[in-house]
This record gives sequence, structure tokens and C-alpha cells, in this order.
Amino acid sequence: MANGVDSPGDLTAESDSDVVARVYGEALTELPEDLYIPPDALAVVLEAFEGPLDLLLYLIRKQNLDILDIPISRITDQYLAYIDLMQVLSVDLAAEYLLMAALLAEIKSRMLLPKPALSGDEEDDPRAELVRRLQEYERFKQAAEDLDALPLEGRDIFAALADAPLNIVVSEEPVFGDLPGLLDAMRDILRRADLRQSHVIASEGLTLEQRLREVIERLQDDTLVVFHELFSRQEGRMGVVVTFMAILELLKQKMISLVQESVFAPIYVRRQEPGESAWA
Amino acid sequence: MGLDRKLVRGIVEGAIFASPVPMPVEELQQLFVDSEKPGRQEILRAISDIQSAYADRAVELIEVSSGYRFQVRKQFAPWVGKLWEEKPQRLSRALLETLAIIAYRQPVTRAEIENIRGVVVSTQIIRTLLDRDWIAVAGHREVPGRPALLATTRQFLDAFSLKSLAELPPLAAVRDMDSIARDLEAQLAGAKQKELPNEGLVSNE
Amino acid sequence: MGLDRKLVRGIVEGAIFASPVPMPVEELQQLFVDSEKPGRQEILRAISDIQSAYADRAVELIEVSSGYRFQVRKQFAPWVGKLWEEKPQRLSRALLETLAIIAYRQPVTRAEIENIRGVVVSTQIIRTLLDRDWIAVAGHREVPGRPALLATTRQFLDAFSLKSLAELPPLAAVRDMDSIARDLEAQLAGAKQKELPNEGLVSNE
Repeated sequence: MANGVDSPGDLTAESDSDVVARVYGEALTELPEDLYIPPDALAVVLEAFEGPLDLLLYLIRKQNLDILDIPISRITDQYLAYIDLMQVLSVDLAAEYLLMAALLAEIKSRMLLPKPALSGDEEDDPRAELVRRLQEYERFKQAAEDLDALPLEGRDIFAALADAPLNIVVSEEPVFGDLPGLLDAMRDILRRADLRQSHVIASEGLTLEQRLREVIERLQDDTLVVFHELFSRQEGRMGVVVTFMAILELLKQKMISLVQESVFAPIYVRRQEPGESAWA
Repeated sequence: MGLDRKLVRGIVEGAIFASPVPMPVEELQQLFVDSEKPGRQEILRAISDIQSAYADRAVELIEVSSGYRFQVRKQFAPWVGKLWEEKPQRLSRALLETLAIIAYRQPVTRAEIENIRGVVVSTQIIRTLLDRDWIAVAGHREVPGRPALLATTRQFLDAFSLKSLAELPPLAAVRDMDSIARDLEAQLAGAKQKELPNEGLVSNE
Repeated sequence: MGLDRKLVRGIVEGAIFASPVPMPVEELQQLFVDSEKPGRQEILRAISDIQSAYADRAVELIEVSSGYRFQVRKQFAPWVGKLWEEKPQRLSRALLETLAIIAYRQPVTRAEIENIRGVVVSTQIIRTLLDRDWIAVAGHREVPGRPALLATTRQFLDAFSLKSLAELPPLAAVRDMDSIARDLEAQLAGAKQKELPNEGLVSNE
């Protein structure tokens, strides 16, 4: 951070650069006039910027400055003042803001030199590149606003639908998805739900295919297995769910069947005999 | 009582068209803020106005058990029905996820589905599922707005070749995946040591 | 040929209402058996008839990218939107900017988006856009890492009521870079008036 860069001899700095320089480094009780933002709203406002380019554009537009003619020293000081305030306020500051601060400080210091150190490599002028990026960003910022002004389905307009006529003859063919597709979707959902709960689950190597094989192997000897014995607590909820889905899948494929003596009696799983109903 | 008759009519008309499920009169009233909320009679008059206005149109506003909905007139069924016959389109991921949540968590409101998926569930998806008769409105949750409770149907089971699973406890028991998982875990905690000492299944470390 | 104008109109009207997705003219034609299939012009005439008939109604028939759909007129949004009050659909600036860059610069990589915005694009935003089917992976750039090329979809155009990308609001022009370069040059302390090479300064538009 180019802390407290002074700019007495700056070519483009206006008189208010003193003000900014003085306030910069001070506590936020003394906001510079040209920051215009009530202190209590500051954190909110700063968080509303979409990045360093957005903040720079704001500083430039706020003072009705031409983007092509940025008084780099003044803007740099103000930018640094904002960065400082953000840090004082513990606003979570993205690295890009600091990179921009460094870039601005570098441009400023180069412009303070009496003459260019080197001649003949003006295309390296970092200010030109900055102006190009600002312009480019501004175009898309505007485009985003234009997009937001369009009538958006679900916000400004709503699809108007009518139900199918009664007694419609819908094809009997089950052309649509199948059970595995449904289970896949469910698996994803649960996985996501687990992520959101930041619930750590060791689920490496836990695939439905593997579990299908394991369940089949388990039933190889045509034994009757108590339903809940197919589940392993150590695998956590994910393991439980995958096993459960494996069972559903095997049921669907009629490779296993379930046996239960009465409604609340234990459920047993056994290998399915051809022609049997899945529920005995 | 601020709103004029034409505006109320337009709002009622638009809302019934936009809602994926039939709209009861009380829910139509809920769309208005208190100061302008029309009375039941006013809503019914709007519905009657709309029904007359659509006398010549291809859709009609009808009342079913859970409310009012627009429906394509039966005489167009031979043509409109082809929309479904001739489209073996793939089911979108969003639709499948929505369906899975309804299947495993039923009955469930749209807000609850959105909560699980983390994104807005489009009206089209709900409507597609309703059109296919894979889901149906099973009632309303008794909270403000009385949101519809969605559940799967027998046709859903058929479409997914789950016919025989209709009566299977597992599918119904998954109503709460969390609790079934917890229950199983609890059961296993006690049962595991004695019953499954060295079983191959458990050795998935 | 056999069907009279009124019947064709009713079928078109009913089918567009019943379809959960916008209907293109060709698909409307597919609803009819060959012997009675109306021509494209006939379908368009029916659509135009329907549009006039609904001039006074709360819904309108409009064309979007993937076909025709009925939608509730915007003026009723404040009330009808309450059907989904739990989740008002407000798009964040970050999402809108990302979407705008993809829309105007497609196909584009995530790194290119970040370059323009000057900040990292969150995975959540890309996921949300993909989940809504507003963007899709259109391929991969053949550079190390083969980054995904993102592009907008038909559903994006549909969602924003656009028929094509050409209907997007025009992107603001960039001012002449040669003159910008000269201005800057003139301001550099001690710099001599000299023509800047275009390379590196001129934007790619």
C-alpha cells in the first residue's frame, strides 16, 4: 500500500488532493467531504461495489470526470482512502482491490517523474491500459443494467398456462426417465444438502454400482438378511442413502424381494426368485 | 376496496393462468394487500365475468375441488394431446430433481422444494409434472398463503416402473431422509457389535 | 386442408396454452395429421387472430426465441408475483454483469469474464446460470487447461422475452482509441507528441 503518498508537485492533482491526503490515514470520524457517504452507510456501500473497476468508476463519475482524462493522482488518493476505510471497517477485501491500489500507485509515481524514464515504449503506459479496462467494464456494467430492465419471466411476467383438456390420451409408453435417473437426482440433492450442512462425510469410493454388487454378494447364499443389517453406520448418512438406493434399484430389477411378517415387524431382504412378486 | 372491477378481474385472470395449481378464492384474495382486498363475492363476480369472456375461446375457466383453473376445452383434445404423444423429450435435470424431492419428501410445498434445491422452481416444471399426472395437489399447508402440498400419483409409479413399489414401506418411509438415516444409525449403534462383527459390508473403510 | 379457420385457431390457442414451453410454428403444424396440416401462413394468421382477440385480456400471446407463449401482462406482476412471495426473483449485479458479458461476448471463458469485471467470478453464479439453463458450455478453448466456453441459450432469450440475440440492447460504443491514446500521450509529463501504435490499446471491437 502506498501509504500517504504526498503529491505537491503533481501535474494533475487539484487543490482537494491535500484534503484527501490529510484525511487518508485518519480515523473514519473525519471523512473527507468528497467521499459523500454517511459513515454508518459506508460499509454497506463499499460492499456494494463489484470490484476495483467499479469503485474507480464510481469515484470518477461522482466528480463528473472524464474517464479519458483521469486526474490520476487525485483518484489514486481517493481510492487508497477507500481501501483504508474498508480495512478499518473490516470489510472483507478481495485481493483485486489491493492489486489495483498497487497499480494506481505505480502509475502515479511514474507520472510524477519529470520525464519518462524511457522513450519509445508508450504502449506500456499503464494508464492507457487502465482507461481501456475501465471503459470496457463500464460498457458491460451498463449492459447489465439494460438486461435488468428487460421484462424478466418470473419477475415481471409470468407464463400463462392452461391444463390439458380432460380425458386427454397421453401415450402409455413410459418414454420418460427411469428409476435410476430419479435416484441419481436424489443422490445429488442429498449430497448437496450434506454440503450445505457442512456435515463431513467420508464417502470416498462409495458408489451405487459398488453397493449393488455388495448387496447381491451379501445375499449370495440365498439367506434372509434383516433390512437394517445392510447398512453401515460408519459410512454416515451418505452410505445409508446409497445402500438404500441400491436396494430400491435391486427391487426394481426384481433381483431381490422384501419380506415382512406384519406391518411393524422387521423387514427382511432376500434374493428374488423368478416370477415372484417383489413384496411378499 | 380501492381497486376497480376491471383491475380485479385482470389480476384474478392472470393469477389463475400463472398458478401451477388450481386457485381457491381465499388464495386469490391473498394476492391483494389488506386495504384493497376484494371480498369473496367480488372475486366470484370476477370469475363469472372471466367465464363469460372466455365463452368463445379455446380455454375455459372451471372449478375443480381445490380451486379454479383454466383448461383447454375438450373438443381440442385430439390435437392438443399430441403435444405429449410425440415428444419423447428427455427430462431435464431440474425436473427430475423436483420430482425426486416430491417423491421422497411428500407432501411438500413448492417453497420447501426450492429450499432443498437452492434455486427457484419454475412454474413450467410444476405444471409439466401436474400435466403428466405424476404429481397432484394433496392439500394445503395451514400457514399464511396456504401453499399447495404436492405429492406423487399412481401414474408416477407406473411411469417409473414402480408399480409394485406403491405399497412398499421403504418408499413411504423415506418421507424424511434425515430421520430414517438417524433411526438406522441408532439401530445400528446397538446392533452392530454383536451382529455384524466382521461382515464384508462394513469393511468399507 | 380440411379444417376451417376457427378450428385451426382454437387448436393453436389451446396448444400454446397447454404447452409448458414456447411453441414454434413447426411444432404447431405437427399437431395436425398430414391431410389437414395447415401451412405456415395459416398458422401465423391464426396467431395474429388470437393476438387481436386477447388485446383486452390479462394475458397476451408473444413470440420469444423458441416459439410462441402466452404470458400474463406485465402490469399485473405486482399482484401475480405474490404467488411466489417466498422468493422474490431479484438478480444480483454480479450475476447480471456476468450474464451480460457472456451474452455480448459469447463464447467466452470464465477467465475472460474475470478480466473484464476485474474480480473473480464466483462458482455459485456460474452454477446458478447453468441451473437456470440461461447459459451452457458451448465447447472448450484449445489452450492449456481447455477452459469451458460459455454461451447463452434459447432459454435465456425466452426468459428475457427476446426473439434473438440481435434484440439485446446495443452495447455502448467505445470511444475512438486513437484519440484517447493521443490525449493521454499529451498529458504525460515531458512526453513528446507522438503517435501511439494501436497495438495493445485498441479494444477488440
